[in-house]
Amino acid sequence: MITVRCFATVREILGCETRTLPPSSTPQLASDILRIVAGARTTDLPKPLLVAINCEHASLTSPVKDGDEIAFFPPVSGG
Amino acid sequence: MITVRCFATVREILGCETRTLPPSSTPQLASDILRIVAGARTTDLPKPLLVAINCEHASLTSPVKDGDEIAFFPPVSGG
Amino acid sequence: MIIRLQTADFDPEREAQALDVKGAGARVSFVGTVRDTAQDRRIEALEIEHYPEMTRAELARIGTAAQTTHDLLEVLIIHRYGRLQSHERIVLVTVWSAHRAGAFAGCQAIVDALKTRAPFWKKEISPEGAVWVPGQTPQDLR
Amino acid sequence: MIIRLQTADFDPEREAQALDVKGAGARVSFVGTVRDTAQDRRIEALEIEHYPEMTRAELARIGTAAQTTHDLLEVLIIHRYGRLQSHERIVLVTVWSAHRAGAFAGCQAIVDALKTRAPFWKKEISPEGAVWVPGQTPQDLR
Repeated sequence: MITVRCFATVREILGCETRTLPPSSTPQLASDILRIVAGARTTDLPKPLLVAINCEHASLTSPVKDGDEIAFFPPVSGG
Repeated sequence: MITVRCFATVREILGCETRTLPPSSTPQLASDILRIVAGARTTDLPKPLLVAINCEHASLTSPVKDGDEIAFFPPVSGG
Repeated sequence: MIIRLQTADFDPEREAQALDVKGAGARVSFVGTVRDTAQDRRIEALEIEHYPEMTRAELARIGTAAQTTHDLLEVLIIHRYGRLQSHERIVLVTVWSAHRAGAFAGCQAIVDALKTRAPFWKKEISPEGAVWVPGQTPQDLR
Repeated sequence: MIIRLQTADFDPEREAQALDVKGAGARVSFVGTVRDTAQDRRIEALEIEHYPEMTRAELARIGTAAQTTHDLLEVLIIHRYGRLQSHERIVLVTVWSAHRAGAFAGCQAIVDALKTRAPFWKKEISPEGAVWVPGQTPQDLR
């Protein structure tokens, strides 16, 4: 199982906060997960789109494996 | 009248906090005032010796005139 | 190191006093507050969203890195989330060090990293509507 | 700009709150405290002497310069003198700015200038006796 979480504008555009996906039998990258959850709406998402895997900053080319939590969100504005 | 003030180690070495001197008829520099108040003990004073005239940092070559307040003190250690 | 994420306000001095840091000669604090204007729009409030588990992990990484690099004796980070009115405090970063140079550099390093790496997002609420504040991307991912 | 020279302790947060600074998004504070050791000697207390009229004038010049250079909205400087025990607060410098970069740079500039230009002298009291703390000379007079 892979958990997908979306924040801020990504959450608003995809209309979804948390989603779980079955593990894949073939190796997957963050970009593959994005294709599954965003589909055609990928082009509506903020650029750059930030990715985190297991609560660490990652990128769209980072590998994702069973049990991982992957998150998509826009650039951050804390502080 | 010229007011001379000494602080910290300068005060301790010269044994004097405040002193007044009559105005001079000839132009005077801070170093002239120092010679009057410290005399032979000038060599015992901290180096560098700092000088302020009318509450502004100055140097031993700054001119001093009637009505001025001149101060001698060691390097500072505030904060 | 103390890291707290909360909706409630905090008293910067009381929080600092609660940590009795031995050997510290210098303490530097940063307090960020909600401004009342942004690009000439009047800001009524800020809505702060975050990714709690990652925020906590990222702030711990940021704090630990600064502690090592700048020889900090202690680090305190408090960040609020939820809806905040203008002039309210958002964030507190306080660091302790033996000397001032490390304290200033360490506090600034944490605040800078927090603003580019910690997963917070702000929406500004003004009479004209709500607008997401443009964000920042971590240096190593640009 | 508020400048205070006093023997009494101060509450950094209360002092900052008393100034209601409009438009400030960032506030940076420096608090200097008496350390408990120096060169392996145990410090019991510090005796701080100063030149009151010049201290006030010099801090005003330092604060005004930083305010202009770093776009500060407000500056607060409190410095104690007299006898202070170890761990007691000595000095507070708090600055307000619209943004964090100016606030950090401005606060650090004031603290640095204060340490090299303001006429304060410290004597460390330890069980072995009293020792004057080596001082600093202003940059332009070296």
